[in-house]
Amino acid sequence: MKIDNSLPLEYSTEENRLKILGFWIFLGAEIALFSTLFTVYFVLVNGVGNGPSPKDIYELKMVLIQTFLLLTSSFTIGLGIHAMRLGLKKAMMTFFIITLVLGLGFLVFEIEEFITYVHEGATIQTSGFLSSLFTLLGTHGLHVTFGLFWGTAILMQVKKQGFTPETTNKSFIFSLYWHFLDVVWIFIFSFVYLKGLM
Amino acid sequence: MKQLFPVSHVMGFVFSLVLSLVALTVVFYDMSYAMGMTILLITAFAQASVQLLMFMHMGESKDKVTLYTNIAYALFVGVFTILGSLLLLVWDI
Amino acid sequence: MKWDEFFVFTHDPMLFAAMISIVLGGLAIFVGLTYFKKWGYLWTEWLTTVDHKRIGVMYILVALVMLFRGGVDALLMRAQSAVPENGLLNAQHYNEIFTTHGLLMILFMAMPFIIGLMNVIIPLQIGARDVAFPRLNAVSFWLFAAGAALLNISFVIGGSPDAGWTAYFPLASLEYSPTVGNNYYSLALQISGIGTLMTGINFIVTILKMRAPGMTLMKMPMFTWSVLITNVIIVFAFPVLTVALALMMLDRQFGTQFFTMSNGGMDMLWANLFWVWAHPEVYIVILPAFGIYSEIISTFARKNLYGYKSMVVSMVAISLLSFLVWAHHFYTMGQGVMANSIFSIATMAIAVPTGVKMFNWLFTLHKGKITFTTPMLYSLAFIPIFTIGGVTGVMLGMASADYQYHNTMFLVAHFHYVLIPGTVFAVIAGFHYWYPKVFGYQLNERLGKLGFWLITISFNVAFMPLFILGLNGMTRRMYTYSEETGFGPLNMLSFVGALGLALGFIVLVYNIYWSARYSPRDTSGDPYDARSPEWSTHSPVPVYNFAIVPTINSLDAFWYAKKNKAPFFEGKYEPIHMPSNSGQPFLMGVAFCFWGFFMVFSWWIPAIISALGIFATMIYRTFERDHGYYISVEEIERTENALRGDKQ
Amino acid sequence: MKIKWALLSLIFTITTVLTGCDQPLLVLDPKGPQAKTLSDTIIFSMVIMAGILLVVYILYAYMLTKYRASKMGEDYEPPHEEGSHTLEIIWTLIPVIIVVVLSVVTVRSTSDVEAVPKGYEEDKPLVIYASSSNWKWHFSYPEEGIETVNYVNIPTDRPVEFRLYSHGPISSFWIPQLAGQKYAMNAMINELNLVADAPGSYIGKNSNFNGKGFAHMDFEAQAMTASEYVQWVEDVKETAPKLSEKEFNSLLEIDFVGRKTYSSNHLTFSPPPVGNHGHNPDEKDGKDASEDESNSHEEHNQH
Ligand code: HEA
Ligand code: HEA
Ligand code: CUA
Ligand SMILES: [Cu+2]
Repeated sequence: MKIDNSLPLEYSTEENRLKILGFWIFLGAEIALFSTLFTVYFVLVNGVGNGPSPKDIYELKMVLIQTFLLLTSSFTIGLGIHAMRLGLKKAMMTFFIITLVLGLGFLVFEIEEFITYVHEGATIQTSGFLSSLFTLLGTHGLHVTFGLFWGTAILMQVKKQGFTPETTNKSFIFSLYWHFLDVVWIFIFSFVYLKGLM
Repeated sequence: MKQLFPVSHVMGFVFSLVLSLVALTVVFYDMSYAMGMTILLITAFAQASVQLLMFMHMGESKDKVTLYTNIAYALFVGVFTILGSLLLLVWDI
Repeated sequence: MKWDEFFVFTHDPMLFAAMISIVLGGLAIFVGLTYFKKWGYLWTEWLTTVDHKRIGVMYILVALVMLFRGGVDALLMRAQSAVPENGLLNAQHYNEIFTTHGLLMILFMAMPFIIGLMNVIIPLQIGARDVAFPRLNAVSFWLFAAGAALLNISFVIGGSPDAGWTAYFPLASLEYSPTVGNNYYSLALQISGIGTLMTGINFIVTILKMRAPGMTLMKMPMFTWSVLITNVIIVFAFPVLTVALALMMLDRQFGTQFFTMSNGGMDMLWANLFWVWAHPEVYIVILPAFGIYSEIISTFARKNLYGYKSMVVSMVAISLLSFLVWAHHFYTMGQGVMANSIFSIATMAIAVPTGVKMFNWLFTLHKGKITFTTPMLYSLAFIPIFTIGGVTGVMLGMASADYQYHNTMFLVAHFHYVLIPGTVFAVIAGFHYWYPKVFGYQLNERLGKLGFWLITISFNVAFMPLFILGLNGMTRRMYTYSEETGFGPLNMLSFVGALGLALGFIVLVYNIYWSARYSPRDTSGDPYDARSPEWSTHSPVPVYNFAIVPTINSLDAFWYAKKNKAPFFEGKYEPIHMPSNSGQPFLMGVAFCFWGFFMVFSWWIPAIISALGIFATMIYRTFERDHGYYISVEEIERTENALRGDKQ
Repeated sequence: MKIKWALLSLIFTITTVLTGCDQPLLVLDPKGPQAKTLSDTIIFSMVIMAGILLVVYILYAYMLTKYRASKMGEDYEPPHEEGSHTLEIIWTLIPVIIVVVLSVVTVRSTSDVEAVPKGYEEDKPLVIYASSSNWKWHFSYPEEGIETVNYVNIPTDRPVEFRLYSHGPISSFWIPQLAGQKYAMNAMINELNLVADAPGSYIGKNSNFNGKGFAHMDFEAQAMTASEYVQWVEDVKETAPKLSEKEFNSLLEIDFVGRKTYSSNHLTFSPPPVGNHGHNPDEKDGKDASEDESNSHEEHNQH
């Protein structure tokens, strides 16, 4: 396997470069996926039936906490990759752990929010609006959940194998994934919650 | 310690926090629907660009043209799907 | 659930026969494999393979089987409507049959056939040793196979989907379609769709990053271009299907309100999402066909492709436009004149880039030296027949007029006129054309031509009458009609055509058998004196494709190398890195198939266990360290000499 | 090739003989201004398409007869041809012009058939609610206060406004000789305007697949002179039974019925959906949905 030392480790082999490009294209598909979910939400947001409307259930405080957690985690994983490029394994792992913890925190608050909704009688079965809301948020939440497992698996490998073309490549791709989840959240934050409360 | 926190990343983070705060104004100030949507669109796309360009290093590799094309195509499809669906199903024109 | 709901065949002799033949067929394969001790061979050479050529062959094999399955469906439908008030099929059967016919033909025949051809050919055409992600490629195939298996099982266990391949809500909702049929729809399509999405990513990266040195984008063969653009459409269209199917599953099995008639749901949203995906889908199956025709026409006209650049530009234009026209499938849903007009104009605009391609093909023939081989015959027949399909498409594209064509046989005629001379002719042409590359001998020409004439003539006999029936007010999806409608004679004519088509396809199958036994081996690797790089290597192609990667300095470089008697391969052998085989993709496919099956019946515990199985294969993959293997220089020399030794 | 042409012309003659002799095709035999507009549009587009096909076929025949290998000689070697800008411009521009023409025709004819037919704008339209349920059509005449099942009578030379909806899956209301089709759906009303020029009995059907009984879901549209129509309405009012809610519900339940006539209609106890496109009557326009939301907000605060 040819290793190009002029590039960061995660780009250093041809295979790694293929994987990074491939993942970006996957993210393009993810944009299409979330756009569709947003389409569904925008079309159904007025379809409240006999259930509550957005204004009845959205709570700004919860949303702000979630937003802050996710934004920060996106920042820390960026720092993690930066540390990785400096070859600082311990710093990198610390940042990754912080990221995952923040992600977990986000998830806890999101689940909390879902539970509140359900208690208020707003379930995924209540109305077109709520079905689309839960599906949009749920898909994002599942992505975060998946990310937690994936990130943990990568951390285990970094810990054991150190920085190799493979582990750095996986970590970098994971960081792309995580940043992307933040991008999606920004749109949820703006066009679901803020627009809904506007 | 300092090398762990590169200025660009810190700036990016601060910037995204600020943009979030700006977006928040639509909730707290009374404004027209058009105005609110404009603010949200600008802040959301600005934040997304911060993530893509600054944190995700979109422009750093030799494939950057591919990456930009990819994202542009995705946005094209996404935007037209959303607008077209609203035109067909919701807007009464 | 009662047993006779589960095994639907118990109260139907025809399905019972189908069930028996499936069981017997399975048994025969099992016994055969055991008797000839081929289990090991099957496992190591096929089930675990990551070789793009073999994966391609498996795709094509499944696609052929599905062509016959879907074709038998078609024959049954045509037989049923051949005479008024026919009692061959009842309404429920007819509904299940046209639904599965549409699904199988488009998603499990046309698309996989194309994906199969592109698997076999693309790496060869760009001078690569494999695709970018060989392992992922195998996963794609096994997910597709899992989806195909699931949809076919529905025929005998639980009942097939019966709400049309479009599955419009509320008809496809639990209330109006209470069997598990549409659960199969959502899950089978979901699983194979994920596979297709991964294929899309894989081939984009392959084509963008793995081309032989010197092959810039504008020096790529046209088939490669068409596949690149097709995969771009796949990547952006399939996520829409993923979402739509997920919502369908949620509505049917989890009580959500997306498409319901109360509580704020919206039935039209399904139609909208479905076509946002399904319109690009029809271009997914036609663009590679355009690529195949480009290759074949230029080969057998012995001329370079006319207007190469405009061919590329027009395909890019089609790919963008394909995302802007979906509403032409429901002009009659009641949106305003404005919305209909916008979509109408966008729809008709596609005629322009398609026309550019038409005229470029015609001018490729100009001053050429045309030989009428079987693949060329199909490609030539494509031009006049597809144009009929295309211009009738433009007629449908006119919103006002479509109020009269919509849901009629006129529409059915349109889409068979584009799908069959467009896609089916192309894959058959490609099949004949590239057959020697894969198997080392050509298909028999006489049988090939016989099949061609049967198919082409019968096709027109079968579908031309439908245009007229449509204008006479015959709607689609009617299992029967009365005498006084006067639809009888033309339907009978169409049935005769369908029989002719069947005959044509039987000749094709016979040709495969005949040629396997009697065809002489092609030792040159380049039987047609063709132009693109896949013809520069041996037939059949060695695992590593090219012993030495060629350097490309122009479009049709191989052709010019031959003409100028210049060497095409320069350099010396070096060890070649290859990916190793793996059983993980196959096991993943099996796990997905079980998961889908249990989900269909809402058996949650087994479904969760299968889902854990899927995750187990994924976790195994993350921790796996597999660096592939090297083929040594000596071994390359040995293989090359053996392959060349054949050449007397 | 010859075989193919022979065959094509054979098909052509067979089909014209089979269909041409007794009756013109339904869609091309309009009996009202809307269907006439559509039929004209269709014939116009067919002529254009025939022209395009002709061009393609002539070029095709030329290439295939002139440049076959058997005619070109053993050692003829085709030249390299890059492409030609002039030709490319021609075969881009001409189709563009054709598409523009077709677009103009489309937009015009679409707005025509979506509106009340020309010349009838001043007349008071006859409103008929046509709703589908499991393979039946219910026709309710709100002003006359009567209802029919599986047949509809309309006066000639008077605009009729059908208001379409469905009690179940999407169906499509189509009387080919009077107007193009339109969907009938559950939560909204679609409007279809038509006028019948000539008295007569026209085939009407559901053209959108909606389950098992779909093939049998047709009805008769009978156009009669104004006086006959008035007479018929009077007769119905006098002789037909009333439609009770119970009877209506049982009608909805069964798969098929024959013709029925009632001297009252179901709109009184089972009102049609209110919304237009966008489904929610009070929030028709997505753009100011937020204002609407703030209105409805108060009501929702109760829980
Ligand atoms: C391979 C598949 C394929 C292809 C290539 C096409 C191509 C086209 N299709 Fe078709 N279509 C289908 C598959 C396909 N279609 C299917 C499966 C359905 C029905 C699904 C269902 O309901 O079940 C359908 C349905 C369908 C409808 C919906 C009708 C309805 O439901 O009422 C419409 C309406 O606009 C339409 C239009 C077109 C147009 C404008 C093109 C154009 O792309 C055609 C362009 C080509 C040409 C025009 C010919 C060559 C050009 C020239 C020679 C240049 C000069 C020409 C002009 C200026 C006109 N198609
Ligand atoms: C690529 C796509 C594709 C292809 C190739 C075909 C091929 C054919 N189709 Fe189909 N069709 C669709 C896509 C396709 N179709 C779709 C999308 C629909 C809409 C579905 C819906 O409404 O939901 C449809 C609907 C459809 C209908 C409409 C039903 C209705 O609305 O009432 C009809 C009716 O005649 C029909 C007929 C045919 C026929 C006769 C063929 C023939 O060309 C088939 C030729 C093939 C054979 C005849 C097989 C030959 C093999 C044998 C005979 C087996 C011999 C066995 C051995 C040797 C082992 N198709
Ligand atoms: Cu259903 Cu509009
Ligand atoms: Cu389409």
